Amino acid sequence: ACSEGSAGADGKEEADDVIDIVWYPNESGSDMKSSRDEIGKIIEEKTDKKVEHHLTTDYAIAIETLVNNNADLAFMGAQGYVEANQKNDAIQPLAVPTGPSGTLDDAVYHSWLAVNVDDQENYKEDGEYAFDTIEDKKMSFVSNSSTSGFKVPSASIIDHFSSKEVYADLAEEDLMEGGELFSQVLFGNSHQGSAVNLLSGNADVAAFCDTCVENYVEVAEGEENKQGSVYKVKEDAAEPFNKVTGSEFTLISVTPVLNAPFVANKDVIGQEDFDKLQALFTSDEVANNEQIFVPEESGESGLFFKTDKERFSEVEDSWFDPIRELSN
Amino acid sequence: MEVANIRRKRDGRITIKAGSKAEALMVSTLMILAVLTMIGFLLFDYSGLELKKAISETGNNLKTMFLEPALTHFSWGEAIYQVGITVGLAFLATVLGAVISIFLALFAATNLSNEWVSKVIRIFVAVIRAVPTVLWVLIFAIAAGLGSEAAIIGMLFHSIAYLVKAYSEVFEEVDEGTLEALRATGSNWWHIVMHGVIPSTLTYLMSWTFLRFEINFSVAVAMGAAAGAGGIGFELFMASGFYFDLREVGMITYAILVVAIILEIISTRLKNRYFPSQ
Amino acid sequence: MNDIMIRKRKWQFTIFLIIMIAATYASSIITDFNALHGITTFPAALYWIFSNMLISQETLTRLPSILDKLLETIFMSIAATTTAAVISMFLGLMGSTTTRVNRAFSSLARFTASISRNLPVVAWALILLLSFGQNSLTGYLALFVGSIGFLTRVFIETIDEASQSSVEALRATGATYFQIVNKAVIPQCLPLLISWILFMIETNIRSATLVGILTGTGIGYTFDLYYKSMNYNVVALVTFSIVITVIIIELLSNYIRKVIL
Amino acid sequence: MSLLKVVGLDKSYHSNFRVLTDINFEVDTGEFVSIIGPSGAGKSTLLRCINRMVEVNEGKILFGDLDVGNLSKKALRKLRTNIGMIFQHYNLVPRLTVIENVLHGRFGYKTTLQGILGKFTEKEKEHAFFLLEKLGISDHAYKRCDQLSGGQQQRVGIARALIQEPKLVLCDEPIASLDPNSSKVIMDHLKAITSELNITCLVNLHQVDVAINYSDRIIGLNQGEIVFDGPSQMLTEGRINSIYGTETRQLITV
Amino acid sequence: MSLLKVVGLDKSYHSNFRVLTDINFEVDTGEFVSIIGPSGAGKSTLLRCINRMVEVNEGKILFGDLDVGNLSKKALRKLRTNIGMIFQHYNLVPRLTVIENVLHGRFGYKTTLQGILGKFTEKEKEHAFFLLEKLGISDHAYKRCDQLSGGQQQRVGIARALIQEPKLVLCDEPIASLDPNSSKVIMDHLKAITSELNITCLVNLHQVDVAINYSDRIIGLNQGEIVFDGPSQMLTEGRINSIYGTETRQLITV
Ligand SMILES: Nc1ncnc2c1ncn2[C@@H]1O[C@H](COP(=O)(O)OP(=O)(O)OP(=O)(O)O)[C@@H](O)[C@H]1O
Ligand SMILES: Nc1ncnc2c1ncn2[C@@H]1O[C@H](COP(=O)(O)OP(=O)(O)OP(=O)(O)O)[C@@H](O)[C@H]1O
Ligand SMILES: [Mg+2]
Ligand SMILES: [Mg+2]
Repeated sequence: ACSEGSAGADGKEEADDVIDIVWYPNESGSDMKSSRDEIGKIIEEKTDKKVEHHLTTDYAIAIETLVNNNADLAFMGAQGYVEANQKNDAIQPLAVPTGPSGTLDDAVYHSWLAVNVDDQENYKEDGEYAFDTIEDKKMSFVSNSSTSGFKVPSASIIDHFSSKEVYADLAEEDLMEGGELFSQVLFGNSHQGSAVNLLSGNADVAAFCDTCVENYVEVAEGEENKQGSVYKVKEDAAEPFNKVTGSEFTLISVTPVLNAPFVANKDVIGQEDFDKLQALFTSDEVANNEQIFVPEESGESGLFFKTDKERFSEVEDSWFDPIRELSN
Repeated sequence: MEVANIRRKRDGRITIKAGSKAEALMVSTLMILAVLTMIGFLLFDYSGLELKKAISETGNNLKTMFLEPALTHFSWGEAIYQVGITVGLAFLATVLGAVISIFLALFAATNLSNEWVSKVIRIFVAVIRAVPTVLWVLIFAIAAGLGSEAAIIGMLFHSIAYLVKAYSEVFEEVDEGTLEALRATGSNWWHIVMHGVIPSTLTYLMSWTFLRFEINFSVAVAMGAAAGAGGIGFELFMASGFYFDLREVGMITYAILVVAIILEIISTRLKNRYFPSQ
Repeated sequence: MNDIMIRKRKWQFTIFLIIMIAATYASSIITDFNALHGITTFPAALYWIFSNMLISQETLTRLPSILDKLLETIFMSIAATTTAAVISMFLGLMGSTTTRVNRAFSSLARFTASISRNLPVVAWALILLLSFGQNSLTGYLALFVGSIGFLTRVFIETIDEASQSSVEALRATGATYFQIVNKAVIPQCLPLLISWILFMIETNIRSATLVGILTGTGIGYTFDLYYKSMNYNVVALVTFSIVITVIIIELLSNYIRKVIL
Repeated sequence: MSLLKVVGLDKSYHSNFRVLTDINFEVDTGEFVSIIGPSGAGKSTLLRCINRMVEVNEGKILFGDLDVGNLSKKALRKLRTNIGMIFQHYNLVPRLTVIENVLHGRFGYKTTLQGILGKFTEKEKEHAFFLLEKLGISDHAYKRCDQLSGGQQQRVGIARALIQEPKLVLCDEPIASLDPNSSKVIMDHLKAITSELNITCLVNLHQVDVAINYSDRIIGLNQGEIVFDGPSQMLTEGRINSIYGTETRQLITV
Repeated sequence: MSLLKVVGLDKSYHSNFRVLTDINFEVDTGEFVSIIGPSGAGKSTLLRCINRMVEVNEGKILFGDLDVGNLSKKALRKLRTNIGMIFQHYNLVPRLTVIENVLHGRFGYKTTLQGILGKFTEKEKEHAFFLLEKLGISDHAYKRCDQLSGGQQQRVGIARALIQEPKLVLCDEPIASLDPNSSKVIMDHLKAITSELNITCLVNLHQVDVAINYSDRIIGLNQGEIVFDGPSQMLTEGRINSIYGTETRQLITV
């Protein structure tokens, strides 16, 4: 890092030959350790620098560390990237995992709004699922720094309601503090937590994402990721779903969300290493690395799964514009 | 014999209370607190609460936690290492905090220092203490990067704020006569502090320091994780927030409890051995 | 022989110092702590504070909801403290050597206090959050448990210190246990007990931030929300309001302390 | 019949060290008896045995016709109301008023509930004032006890003992923390109790001269044994030496 | 030339109440002077003025040829090393050993750094032991001060004052908290200081008889004014009454 001497305030000397990677809590679990270590290893091989992993439980600290030139790389949600980039434009996306097609076209996952199967009729108007019905319900989000668990669903909710006079100046803050629109707002602090809030009856409506709960649920009715589909918790689901096995929920809204990118602080890492790493990430070698893209049928856990042609792809900053627009 | 000085209530019965301001204030403080507590319970937002279910569920959870503890996501060796990190964070924050606080407290104690210096330090310390620790940690994580520096400096701020208050109160209780006697021998300020104030307060200073160490240990559980310095708190966070593994939470809680109790025993031993009160 | 003693004391002190230095060194190694690096970051930290933690006109619009949560926190802290104080009073009487009924109860009281003090608040918050959900009662309970631990400990010490001699005198007049407690122990300890209760309320408001973050209640929750969305202007406002509240309460309790002690 | 009879009393706190050995004496109603002896001789322990503040190991203590060692909890409370106690450090509740402290002496006559509520009859209160008046401190009745001088506090202690309407008063070094002036006042009051109210006084003292001056009879204790028991005139210099051991007290020449 | 000269001294703590008024006296080297007077007369205040522990309002205090009121901070420390002080409650640092407490008397001769490190020369240590030996407490040299009896602690206080090698020793009620036995020992030591070492002693006392017995000269204070100053033989019963006011002290009849 710091190879161009432009690194900010701290003047950490040994930073030159250390690459600091920051991981979010979602990716900090011990089951992701082999993937993290593998990524570290290939970066070390490529750049001849030492890699240090930093695991944190705090989103704000993760982002600020990168923004304030105290880290080189991070893997963060699209929303996190947009915020980081806004604070410091030296922060640029390095690569994004693609969808099964191997291109950016399906480099998305899905943000769901779900309700319990038994209540699903209550959320229909004229036979269609409608946002109007969630007024005054108990809502569960993931956390207010989550892209798919808060930013995306709240943006669509606000978009819908602000056309009405009473809610004309509804803002994100109003959603997170509860009050006005919902009778109560809960935060599950993880996608699993938000889902369990719904299934255990603490909330009427919950937001969470598809990939985050795919280990625990299966389609019971309808198609994957379609409004109106019903999912069922697997009988052998691990905690925290073990108390709600067999419960079913219906999706009343499905919104695609851009995949999370690896991002780099160019000021810290330097253009040279940035290019090196970008080449490394997007190479076939990485795409075929089974520690990083774990074959789905292997049953192992890891950061990314390979079902078809998944790989890392280069990406322009403008690719994230749809998310950026949500924040305004 | 009719006795003078008897005070009677309006109904002619004899009062036995002094009716002092202190007494009235104590009673009214307690009354006000009681009333505020009741208002509090009325105002609380109980949404989503089913008390009966909640209590039985808490019971169940406690049972799972404490009666069926198990480690699933990491090993015992790892756990001990992580606890070690947490203890280390707490220890450094306490030791550094204690050293800095001693000096600040000397200047904050009204009997050893100038009134204004003392006031300034006190206000400064009160403000620092009111700012949440996690904010200090964030600020230093931003400035120093993720790692133990952020966690320790973040905790350091509160340790200093707490210890300066405690130490300076201890210093203020030093017998004025002892200070006077030393002054009368022609000793200067530093002599008095080093040979009069510190030796006669050492036990109390130690008690407060050890108490802070215990507090820092539990703060380090949360802050080590947030600052990316690791420690058992990170595992606890993952176990509770991501894996929802109550058994593991139970095991980690046991580990923390055991360490906390060992620390308490060690500190009592150390105190009795090196700084006996008799 | 005396010379040996003084040398032994010096020796012990040297050993103590060596242990402390060794422990400091070991801690630095295991936590990977670099003091120099830490110190050099102070200017950057200050710079960040003054460039980010600004209360702007716009953030003031958030004040009503902040004050609302602040009030909730204050009530939560007071309720947790007073109810904990009632329990701790019993535990304290049981635990103190002066007033204990028997040894077994005394150990039990001390043990209860020690457990509730040492159980990590993170673990408590989790258990409570799981079953009580996200509401004031959860935050209240989390504070309550911690308060019991601390208050019982200081109550035991206060009762131990204050009352030995007059308890003996009342025992000699033929007074019963409850008469003694009520007329000798409580009147003597009350000012100190109140002083500790006030201190605990202060502490609880301060720790309500952490507890709030963990249980999603009160001002801590608000803090966490804005902090997570990195809206530092509002964070500054929240912090400022906590600072003001705590200082007001501290001044108030200092006044009460001064009058009653 | 004597008021108090101590027979073959043995007492040890730890099994290996005996504090009192084979103590025998009788005290009659209205007597003023001083107990003297060096520090650690067991004077305080002896007083504490009499109202069973500590348990006796061997021997009997008879108060009137009651065997102190065999009383039920309730009877023991009853006994204690009959025996007042006055302490070296007064042992008052410092934050309460003088009058409240005096009234504490009535607890032995109350049920638990009455005691907790602090219900005292008007008669009791008047009696308390009467005693304060007699002891010359009724001016301070509504002051907090910690605002009084040592001598005044000790008089509150005496009033607390007297309001119990005791038959016997035990005093453990009542003047040890007082200046000469206050000491005289207190000793005069104690003397008056025995002569006017016919209450028996058993007083631990360090000041031999005071003991000789005030008491009818002196008991000398040394290492837990009675080494002298007789009228105060009979306490010669030689006997004093045998009580305090051979190192004669080098009193300051006043 | 006299060692100490007090001229027209006035002192008040609060503007509305004068504690000392127009005090004038001289003391020569080797004199043993007692100051007596009722509580609140200003005895302690007078001593504190002499080594400027409190500031004087009016008048002059001359120690040798130094004007105490006009000294710089450094010169004041120097002055204080020349004046030892002994207190009623000994004022030792309780957790330190006897020998450490004695050596505190040498701080006036040390630089800050030497003092902080607690560096004392062998000679100083030997001197300290010599003094303890003379005062008969060298056995306890390594004990902590809070384990000593009052009389022993007071002797440590005297040793601390003597190791300063003072020309003048100020004693504020040195025997008020001691039993008669220890009191005698302490007064004998103070007397020995003046006669053997030719050090001047100025002693506040409550016990008139002790003052008469030990001192060459007595100063009587009442309400901040000197009402008697003369050789101790001249202190008649009538003069004692004029010092203490008309309520004659009702000393206990010993
Ligand atoms: N509660 C106790 N537990 C153990 N030993 C005790 C206790 N109380 C007193 N002793 C011991 O019993 C012995 C006699 O003590 P006691 O207090 O009766 O002496 P005393 O004659 O009153 O002495 P003093 O004149 O110093 O008050 C002493 O050796 C003392 O250490
Ligand atoms: N630090 C102080 N501030 C204000 N007033 C004081 C102070 N010290 C003493 N006084 C007042 O000065 C007067 C004289 O006090 P001082 O202590 O000199 O009397 P004393 O003769 O030593 O009495 P005692 O025999 O009780 O020691 C008293 O009225 C006292 O209240
Ligand atoms: Mg005794
Ligand atoms: Mg005085």
